[in-house]
Amino acid sequence: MTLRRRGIDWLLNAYAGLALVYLLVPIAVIVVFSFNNPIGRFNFIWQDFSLDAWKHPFAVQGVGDALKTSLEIAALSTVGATILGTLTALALVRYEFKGRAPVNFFIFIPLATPEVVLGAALLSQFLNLGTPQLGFATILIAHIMFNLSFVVITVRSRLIGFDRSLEEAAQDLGATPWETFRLVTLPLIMPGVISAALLAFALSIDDFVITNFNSGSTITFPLFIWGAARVAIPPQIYVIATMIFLFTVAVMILTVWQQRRAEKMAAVRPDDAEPPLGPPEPAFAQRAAA
Amino acid sequence: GTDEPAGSGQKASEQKPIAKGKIADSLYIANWPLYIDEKRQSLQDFQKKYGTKIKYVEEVNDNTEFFGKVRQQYSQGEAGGRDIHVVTDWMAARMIRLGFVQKLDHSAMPNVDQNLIERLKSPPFDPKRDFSVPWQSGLTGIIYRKDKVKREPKSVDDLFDPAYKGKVTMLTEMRDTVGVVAASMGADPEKASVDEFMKAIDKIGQASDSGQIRGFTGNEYTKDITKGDSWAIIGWSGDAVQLQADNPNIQFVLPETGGHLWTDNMQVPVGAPHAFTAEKYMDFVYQPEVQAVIAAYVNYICPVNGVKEVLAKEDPAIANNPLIFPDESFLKDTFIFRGLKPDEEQQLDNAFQKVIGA
Amino acid sequence: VTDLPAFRRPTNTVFQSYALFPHRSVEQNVAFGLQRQTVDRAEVRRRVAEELERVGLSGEAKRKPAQLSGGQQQRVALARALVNRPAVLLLDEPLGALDLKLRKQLQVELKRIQRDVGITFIYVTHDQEEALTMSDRIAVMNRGVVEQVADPETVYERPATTFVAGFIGVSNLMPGEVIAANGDGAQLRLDAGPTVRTPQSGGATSGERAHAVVRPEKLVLSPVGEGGDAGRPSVEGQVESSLYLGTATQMVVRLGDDTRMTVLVPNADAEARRDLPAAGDSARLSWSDENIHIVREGQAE
Amino acid sequence: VTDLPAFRRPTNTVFQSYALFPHRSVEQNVAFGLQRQTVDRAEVRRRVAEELERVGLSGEAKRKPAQLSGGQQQRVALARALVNRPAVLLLDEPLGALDLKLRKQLQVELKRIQRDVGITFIYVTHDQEEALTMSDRIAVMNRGVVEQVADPETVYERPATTFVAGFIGVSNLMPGEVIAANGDGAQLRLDAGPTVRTPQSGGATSGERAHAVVRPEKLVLSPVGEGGDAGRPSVEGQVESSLYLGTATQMVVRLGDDTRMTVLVPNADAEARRDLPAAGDSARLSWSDENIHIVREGQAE
Amino acid sequence: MPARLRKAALPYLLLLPGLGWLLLFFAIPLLYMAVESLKTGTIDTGFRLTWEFSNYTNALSDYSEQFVRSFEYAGLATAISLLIGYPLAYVIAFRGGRYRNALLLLVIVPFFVTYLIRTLSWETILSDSGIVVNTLQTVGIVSGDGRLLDTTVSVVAGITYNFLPFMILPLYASLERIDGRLLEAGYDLYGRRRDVFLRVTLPLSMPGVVAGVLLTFIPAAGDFINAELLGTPRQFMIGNVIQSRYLEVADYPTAAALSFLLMAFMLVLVVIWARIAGTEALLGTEGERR
Ligand SMILES: Nc1ncnc2c1ncn2[C@@H]1O[C@H](COP(=O)(O)OP(=O)(O)OP(=O)(O)O)[C@@H](O)[C@H]1O
Ligand SMILES: Nc1ncnc2c1ncn2[C@@H]1O[C@H](COP(=O)(O)OP(=O)(O)OP(=O)(O)O)[C@@H](O)[C@H]1O
Ligand SMILES: [Mg+2]
Ligand SMILES: [Mg+2]
Repeated sequence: MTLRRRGIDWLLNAYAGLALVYLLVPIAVIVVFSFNNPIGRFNFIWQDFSLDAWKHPFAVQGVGDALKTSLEIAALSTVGATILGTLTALALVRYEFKGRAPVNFFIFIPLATPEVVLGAALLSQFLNLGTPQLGFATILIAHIMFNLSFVVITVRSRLIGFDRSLEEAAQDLGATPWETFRLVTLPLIMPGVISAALLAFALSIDDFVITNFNSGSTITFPLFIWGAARVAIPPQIYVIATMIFLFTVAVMILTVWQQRRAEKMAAVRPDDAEPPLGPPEPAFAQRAAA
Repeated sequence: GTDEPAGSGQKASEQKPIAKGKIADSLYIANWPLYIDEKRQSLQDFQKKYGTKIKYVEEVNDNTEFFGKVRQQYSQGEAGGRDIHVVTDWMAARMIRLGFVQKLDHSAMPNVDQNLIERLKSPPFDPKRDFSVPWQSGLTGIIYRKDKVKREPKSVDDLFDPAYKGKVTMLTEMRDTVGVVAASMGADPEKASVDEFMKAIDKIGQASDSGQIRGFTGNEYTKDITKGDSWAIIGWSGDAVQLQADNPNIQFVLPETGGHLWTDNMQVPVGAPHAFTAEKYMDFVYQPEVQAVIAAYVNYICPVNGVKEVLAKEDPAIANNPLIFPDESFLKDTFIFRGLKPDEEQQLDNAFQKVIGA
Repeated sequence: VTDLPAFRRPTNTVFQSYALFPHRSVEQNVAFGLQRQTVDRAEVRRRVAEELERVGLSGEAKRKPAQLSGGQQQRVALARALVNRPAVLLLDEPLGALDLKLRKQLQVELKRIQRDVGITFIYVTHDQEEALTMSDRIAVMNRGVVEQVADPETVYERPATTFVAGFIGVSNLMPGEVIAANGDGAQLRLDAGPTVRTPQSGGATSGERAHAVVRPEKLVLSPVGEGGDAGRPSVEGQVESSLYLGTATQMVVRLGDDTRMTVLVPNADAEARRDLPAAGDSARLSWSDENIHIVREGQAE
Repeated sequence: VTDLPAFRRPTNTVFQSYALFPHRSVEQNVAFGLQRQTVDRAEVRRRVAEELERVGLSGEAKRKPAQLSGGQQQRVALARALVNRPAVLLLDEPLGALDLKLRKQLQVELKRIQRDVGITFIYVTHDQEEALTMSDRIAVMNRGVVEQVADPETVYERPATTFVAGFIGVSNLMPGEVIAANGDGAQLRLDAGPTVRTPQSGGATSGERAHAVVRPEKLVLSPVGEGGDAGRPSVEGQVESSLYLGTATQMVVRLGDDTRMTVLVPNADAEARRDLPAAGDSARLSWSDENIHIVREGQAE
Repeated sequence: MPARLRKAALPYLLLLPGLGWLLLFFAIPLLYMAVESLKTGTIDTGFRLTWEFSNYTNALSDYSEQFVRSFEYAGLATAISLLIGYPLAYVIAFRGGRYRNALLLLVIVPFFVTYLIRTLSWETILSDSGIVVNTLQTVGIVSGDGRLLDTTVSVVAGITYNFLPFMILPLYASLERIDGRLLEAGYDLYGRRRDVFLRVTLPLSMPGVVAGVLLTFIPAAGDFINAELLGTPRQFMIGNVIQSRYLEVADYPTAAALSFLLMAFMLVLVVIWARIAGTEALLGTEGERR
């Protein structure tokens, strides 16, 4: 009996292990090939180990600018989307008002809309208006647009578990509504807001489809890769990818750590704790339930 | 200092050539990826000489894709800041037809008149090269892996050999693929009828459905052939030359029935802020010693006379490569795809797009 | 007051759930109120320290609420409210969330602190014993309506309504009809049989229905037959159950008209307990006039 | 038993937190156990209905737990366990989460049901009164060690250890030294002064330190001076505080050696209360021999 | 009084920026696209609005194949993700112990490598001469001249890989919330592990499943990158058609019509799914609220 159980446990763990491997192999490949020393242009057959690519990651013309553009857009769109989204979430969770349900649904639609459609639609608008000229601005607009819903939903899930009596208490102690928000509400939903921001940043810096529609002559990192992929991906790109990867992992570990601390203190039920990049799970559950 | 942009939509004939002006301090060139030497020597030299900072953007991945991107602006007389774009013959033709590009002033481009090779002086779509100047030309033919195929493919028909099932790719550029296939079916793409092209498309379609053709590609075919995922394909001469350098097993052959000779042309879009400077740059790269650097890297057919001589000293291998400096005899096996009327183009495009599944 | 925004009112509240700010340390929690009213730094620090001293949490000043026990959290909530020296302090079931032993202990402490700071506490609770032991005056509310306001003893000994009688302590309500009522008392014919006299009329007028209330500990249980001292009013009934409470034994006696009466017999000495009637025996309940009280039907919610 | 997997054990548990399945209706919750033991459908339905009947939730059978009140949820948890007719039913603070009034009411119900089904209940609680009123036998645990197992009366009247004395009810522990001990009792010289005799020696040997325990309700309070009946042992002290509990008045008296003694004076009649000593007065506490009990130091945890 | 008024207006003020943004750059663009979808004309002559509703019927008939394929692949990928993701999420949630967050991090890791690059990395892994194919060939699962790249297998594998985290995270979130005492109770009531899993754990994790399926299926069905890089026209999905119609052939009306059709299908599916799974999800969440 117990023997059989141990057998099952073992199988389960092994299976899970394999699943993890499946998730990690491609990344290993990328890291490995960033050290490759390819003959000619093509970097998908292992030749031999070399640090050249690491020594001059930005040797490839244009990749530096592309990356810079991507980072700028990611940063700006993250800030924009996070602010707008948090405000929206506050309104949705905190207030009973006419048309809340429809708004909730409206917020959800972009999530159920394929990226191609989002990009295409936005392009048709820009084309018809002719302005603004496709480029940095239009990409930024697009990114804030598709990040908004994600932010709203992530923050909302956090707000829902929020203990209102804390705000009553603050007011009882003489805090004005604004003070209440600044000193009590905001600090407590911060982990949610941070999760949202991280999610937004990740989505933005990674987006190809929507950007491709609205980029005009501006080239972001993914667009650059797309172009290069038609010819040859130099190892430098794998190097940069690896660097981005390592950087984000570091950030993640930090946030996970600080969120753990936050969760410990937070008045919200601990089961509201979400992985920092946690998906808008509750919202979807709610929508699915509606 | 910017030049007066010509009004858009004007009939090409009535257009006035670009007025003389002074050299601007910036220039925006839209070109294909990896279509210039890695150091971008010509750009730096140009800057040294004229103090013009050149914004060189590799934003053209595909003629139609690029056209879709810029159409709206161009039709409103906006160039989106571009001073030069590089597109293939038929797209260049469309740009001219739509009045999206400015008439060039040859008096400002002595080197072009002097060094442009004969075969390219008067293409059907722009007989006097009033609206386009070749950047590079190329041949569409068969690229294959010596070590994989059982015998050297001579004609396009060999690509339909069941032995190569799933190891054949063709190009998403309709004129390249349909052209060579139609030629292999006895048509002459210089003047073939739409029906003859449609027949070719049908043949390709069947091969695609049967799985004989692995897929249709843009530049990315170079990957597959190098990896050995494909064995015998329709591809471009320039790539073949470069690939050969890395892997001697890769060979290019011009089909007996004829390969496609195409050209990517520089044009100055209407509304280009620095049209005159653009002309200056075009002229600049038509100096053999400037062109040599580019040719040595991209390995397509070099449209500039005198480069061969320049390279003969430094790099005889390239100088003697018929794929880069073909003699007339070599070029007789080639055809230039005929200009299509809009409705014909629409019909063939749609048919072809269906076949390649997009 | 009610139409002032919360943050302007001269009152403070200790919330049912404490509502401590989880992201602020104990002292930051306590300081919150003062910081809102432009009190200078040093002053704030002084008063916070003093308040923590009072509730005996000086040691935990730097901790976060989550690191405190329930009782400690409660004290922080108290300190946070007290430090503002409000005119009135409202405590909404402040001990509701704590377990019995801790509750008892904090009750004592709360009383001490209240005497200490001399602020009026309004203390909301469901626990009758808490109400009786903690307060100077009790207001018993039923569905948002105040049914009686008085000192604990009055509320207990002379409940104004049947609800109050039932809510505070166990009530023995004997229904009956008023046959005579005047300034110095009333006469009530119980459905259970005997007619009883009560010290006050409680505003009852003869003829109307009313209840007689006697507290369980005021009832004396004696075997039937031996008349007891005939002077005392009494009723007879049958013992239904007997429950050992430690300090006392609680017996339920069913009267003729099926009213259940609860009797609390102190476990003063053992043999006294031994010869208590067992379940099933019939017994006599007697009381002294002064301990019976009349409650009018109408008032019964 | 412990090394059987949970699902083989002949016991069932009512969890502190009920642990009802939120996604299953009340009846599905109750049916869960039976369905696991391949009982046929009709049978399951019958027994579930019967059990819900017993706990008075037939009406709510189709509801989801979240739609029930705390008390109802508790009853579902009970039914879910009972329906399996386990040899033993373990209840872990089953009423801990409920408020006072509801708790009292469910205590009665639990007793009824237990008698009704006749299954052994093992009832974990922190509430001493609950323990006393509910159980036939009480096991008092301290840090995982059983300190006394006995019927409620014994546990209360004759606690085995100071912990038990303190845990169940208020304890009056008077320290002293055993001067004589034998089969029929012991003599203890209290630090407070007098020497007292106790009915049992509780295994104490002369010379050792020990405590004398008297329950608050067993103490009789009388003004100093008038000797009271000299026969009874007594100590003197000063009244420290007086707390009105309704059914009784609780007074704390400090003895010479600073031991605090709690006295519970039943509020039998009003004037008796009136002439109780006030805080500050000195008073005499007396008791009858049989009500004093000796607890040895050693046993004090 | 003005204060009251302000209070009433507040939620709308909070909503204004976010909602405005979505209206401006999501809703209105859809209108433009709607108009676009009813035009006729060619890229040269330009397009005129002629209320050409046949655009839709044509688009549907011409590209039914790609539509079907899209939902086929997306469905497959979703199902596989569920099969891979559930056990993994389960193990992390119930066996993860101290390492939970670390393991979770590993799950999210792929997010940190640019979408395009990790897809290209699969191209390397699955190439005809790669290890995977060779081993499968020697084992005989793949015929000697057979291949994985440029086949349905590679495309579905790519889609599955790219969206797997979207499945795992919500699953984990809902599993991790399950109150351990409920399982205890299950065992106490004679439940075997199988019973407890099927009757308690699984139902309680439904919200996660619902959310996961949505989060995976929606982007999968709209994706075209995987088909583009890991497949050939014979694997092309509707996304490929839309983007090439838009960006390459510049056949805006058809592209717009296709976009709307896709979006419509998507919303219908989502709503249906919500109806099916809704109740379950609702109860699951209800449970946690206690
Ligand atoms: N003035 C009111 N208007 C509308 N609803 C009210 C009002 N007062 C109370 N309620 C409703 O009654 C419920 C209970 O209110 P409240 O918490 O004040 O009861 P309570 O007496 O404090 O209960 P407890 O004594 O258990 O704390 C609240 O959830 C609220 O929805
Ligand atoms: N056998 C054990 N081994 C390790 N830790 C234990 C053990 N028993 C209890 N604990 C720890 O002690 C804590 C309290 O355990 P438990 O809940 O059994 O106490 P309890 O007596 O039930 O408390 P309460 O009476 O308040 O319910 C648990 O959180 C657990 O961490
Ligand atoms: Mg309340
Ligand atoms: Mg416990």
